[in-house]
Amino acid sequence: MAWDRNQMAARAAKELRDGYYVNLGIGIPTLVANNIPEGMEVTLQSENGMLGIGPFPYDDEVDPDLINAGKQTISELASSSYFGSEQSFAMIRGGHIDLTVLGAMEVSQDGDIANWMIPGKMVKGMGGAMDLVAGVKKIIVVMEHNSKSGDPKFIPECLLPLTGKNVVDMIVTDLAVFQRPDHQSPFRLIELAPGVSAEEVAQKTTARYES
Amino acid sequence: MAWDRNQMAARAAKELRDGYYVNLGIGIPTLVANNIPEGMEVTLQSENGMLGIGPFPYDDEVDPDLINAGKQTISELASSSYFGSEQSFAMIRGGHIDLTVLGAMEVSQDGDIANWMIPGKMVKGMGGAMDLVAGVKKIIVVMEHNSKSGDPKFIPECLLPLTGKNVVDMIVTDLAVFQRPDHQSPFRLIELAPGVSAEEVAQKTTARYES
Amino acid sequence: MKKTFPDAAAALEGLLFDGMTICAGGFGLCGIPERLIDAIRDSGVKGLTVVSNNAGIDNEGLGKLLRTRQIAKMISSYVGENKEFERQYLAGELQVEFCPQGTLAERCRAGGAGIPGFYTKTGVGTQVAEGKEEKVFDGETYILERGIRADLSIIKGWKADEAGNLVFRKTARNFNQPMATAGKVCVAEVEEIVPIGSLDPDGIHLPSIYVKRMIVGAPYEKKIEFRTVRTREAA
Amino acid sequence: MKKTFPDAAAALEGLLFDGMTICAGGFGLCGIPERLIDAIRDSGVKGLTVVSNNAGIDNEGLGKLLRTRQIAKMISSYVGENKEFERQYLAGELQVEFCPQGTLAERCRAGGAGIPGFYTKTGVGTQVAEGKEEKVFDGETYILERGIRADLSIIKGWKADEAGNLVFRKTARNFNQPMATAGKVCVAEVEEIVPIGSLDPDGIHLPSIYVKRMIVGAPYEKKIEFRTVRTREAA
Repeated sequence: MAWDRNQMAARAAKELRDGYYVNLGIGIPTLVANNIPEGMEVTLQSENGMLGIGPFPYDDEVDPDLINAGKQTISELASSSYFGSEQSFAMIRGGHIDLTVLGAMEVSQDGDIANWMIPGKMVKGMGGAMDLVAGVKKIIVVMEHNSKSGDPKFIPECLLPLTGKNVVDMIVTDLAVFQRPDHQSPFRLIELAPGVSAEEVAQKTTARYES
Repeated sequence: MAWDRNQMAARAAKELRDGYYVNLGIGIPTLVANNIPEGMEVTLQSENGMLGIGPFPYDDEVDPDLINAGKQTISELASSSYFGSEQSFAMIRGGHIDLTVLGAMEVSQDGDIANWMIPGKMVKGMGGAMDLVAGVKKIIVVMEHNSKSGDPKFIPECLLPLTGKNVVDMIVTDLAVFQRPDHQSPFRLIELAPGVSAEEVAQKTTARYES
Repeated sequence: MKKTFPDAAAALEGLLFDGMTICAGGFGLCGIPERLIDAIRDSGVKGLTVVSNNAGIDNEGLGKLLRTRQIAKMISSYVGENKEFERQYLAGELQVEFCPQGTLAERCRAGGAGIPGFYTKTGVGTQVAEGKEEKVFDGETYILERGIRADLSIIKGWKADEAGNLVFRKTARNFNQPMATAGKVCVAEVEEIVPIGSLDPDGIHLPSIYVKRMIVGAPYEKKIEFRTVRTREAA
Repeated sequence: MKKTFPDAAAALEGLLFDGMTICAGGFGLCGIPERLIDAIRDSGVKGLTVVSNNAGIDNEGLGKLLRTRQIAKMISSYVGENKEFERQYLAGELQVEFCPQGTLAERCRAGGAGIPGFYTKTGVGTQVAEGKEEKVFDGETYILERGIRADLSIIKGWKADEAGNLVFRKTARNFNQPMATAGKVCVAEVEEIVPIGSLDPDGIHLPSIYVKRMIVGAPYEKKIEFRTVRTREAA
């Protein structure tokens, strides 16, 4: 039985470590915040200029001056800090963020990622995605194993315009987890969703990986 | 009668304008602060991270955490602000400072300046001098017209290692004032100290200048 | 030297001209210089190049200047949530230069800091790298990005003192800080101007040297793009 | 994840090795990490490259590490007021790389911000430009300067909260901010550690992400290099 969205987020959350500073993308990655292990201190960064993202505010606490990178209203924590966008990306580009979890449309077997231009739709821009994949220490992609039309998304080479070249460290799909120890090594299948076989994964994947 | 140190500073101070942000070097340039015209608002920058330098503190107000770039204790004003060295020099390099007044050992007829390596002495470093001459909008040099041994200091070409190339806009000496409208034009003698003749200046200067 | 002006039109007087480049602060609709945008719209200046992380939404923020066709080119990282933008862009009436968000912030900071170019790993191997110089440092490839300088910066702050020292509030700081430094002149709108001495000198976010003119833009009816809340559990 | 350590030696444990590069905050004797310098001296680690605007004075600040010959190379903008430095330098025992002050601050900020190189006008046409790549932007010549990354940053702050958010006091901020970002690990000493929630989130100078370990170094007997005062006029 394949993992659902929350289970995928929970699997990605297993990569968190105490004291980590983390940036979470929009969509499934946001759910990682709900899966931080009890007692573990993880600080979430918002690239519009905040460290220490709190939960959504109560209705009477909503503050238009307090939003996340998805432009949603949020709250602050006692340990939060605010800074400008230049400082926020100095942190990201400078390798100070330990981990980012991002969605993707395609990931190649060499760790390229494409997640900013949707084919046939108007280009809205890359936002902070290119900065994140270029700067953060560890890049985890969380995505469905196959597109709605059934096409593999972990593929030999990305067909869509890239967000980053040779940057992805780990891929969590609804079927399996792939990882590589460094950017020179191939990905290896390290885990299967319950009831999913290695053969099924092989069948639904066109990327080359070790198993 | 040649200008004394304070008169030279007073002459440089005539270049101040209301609302200017100014950086003053060590020595005679510091005296410019005492010559800011009444009613004119001039904000002094200290390159170690402060805008709005106040006067020296009273004895019982001395604060080791509050010093100027010359490492002297100073005081703050109600309008002061503090920032890091990277921000301080972003201001300087970015052309946000309107005017700087600096001492020099030599200035060439092309506006080169040498003021960081004293011949025969140990090199102590350039501090912020190279940043100031490269970044500030208007550079005024205040120096004696001749060295103690009588050698001209406004000369065809600097003999000492340069602090900046083609950067000086105005030179105030104890004998005269030279100015140029832009960095492509030659300097022009625009003012003489009382009792000093153009001939005396010509005799004591080896640099080419218009008169 | 009084920096405070009675209103946005007065604060912008003499600073606007057709074809100019403007750096604008804000992230989405958070911390945007609304009053100054209105005044720029009313001035009728056109052919603008606007450097801003986003392009507003329909009829909010920079969306107002898009609607009146005063903007010829946007330099932005993300321009979603804006139908009029989409229409003009697809019709080829509006030029757009996409720039990664962090690169955009750094380009403006660099421009304001006298740095005409810097190297970054962001965008290497992507469309963003096309036509840009590459350079290898310690075995890694980087691309050269240019500093941005503008004719004018427009920003939104929280409080300013009469000297022009400025503080921001929470995530409304965002791009206002780097944008403020990139313009030949920076005009700020704030919610309140307080007497000199009211702000902590150690707590100034934008020192007075950057703010040449300012207005009080209050009262503000701050817009929210995505209102997300949680509910209190019953007691 | 507790960031607070009982003392400087404990905070530096496992971080020191011969031949390493250390970025140190401070300007003159203002805002220098005294306790951490003492602990580095006591550790006996040697062959250090130290990046710091100044080199302390005789037996104060980094002067202590010069005295014990633990420093092999300094990258600084100004090294006056230090006889032992002068002696080692003239004897060829100490390597010195002079770097303009603003370039030094920017090189450390750049290193910490993932920027391996940037262009600046500072030093063009001087000894500083020798051996450096030149590039013309819009008709002006600039030189390429490299970002600096260090194995360790040591800084001095005023207050920190238990999460590692840090604030500085007056001109003691200086190089502590850029230096903190340039090290693989940054260890801070502060005058006071306050509970989380005691510091204004809008007023943090150095966000907690940069501070990995910290100690309270108080009480401090802050040294003054040049005590300059004015006298009160008689009433």
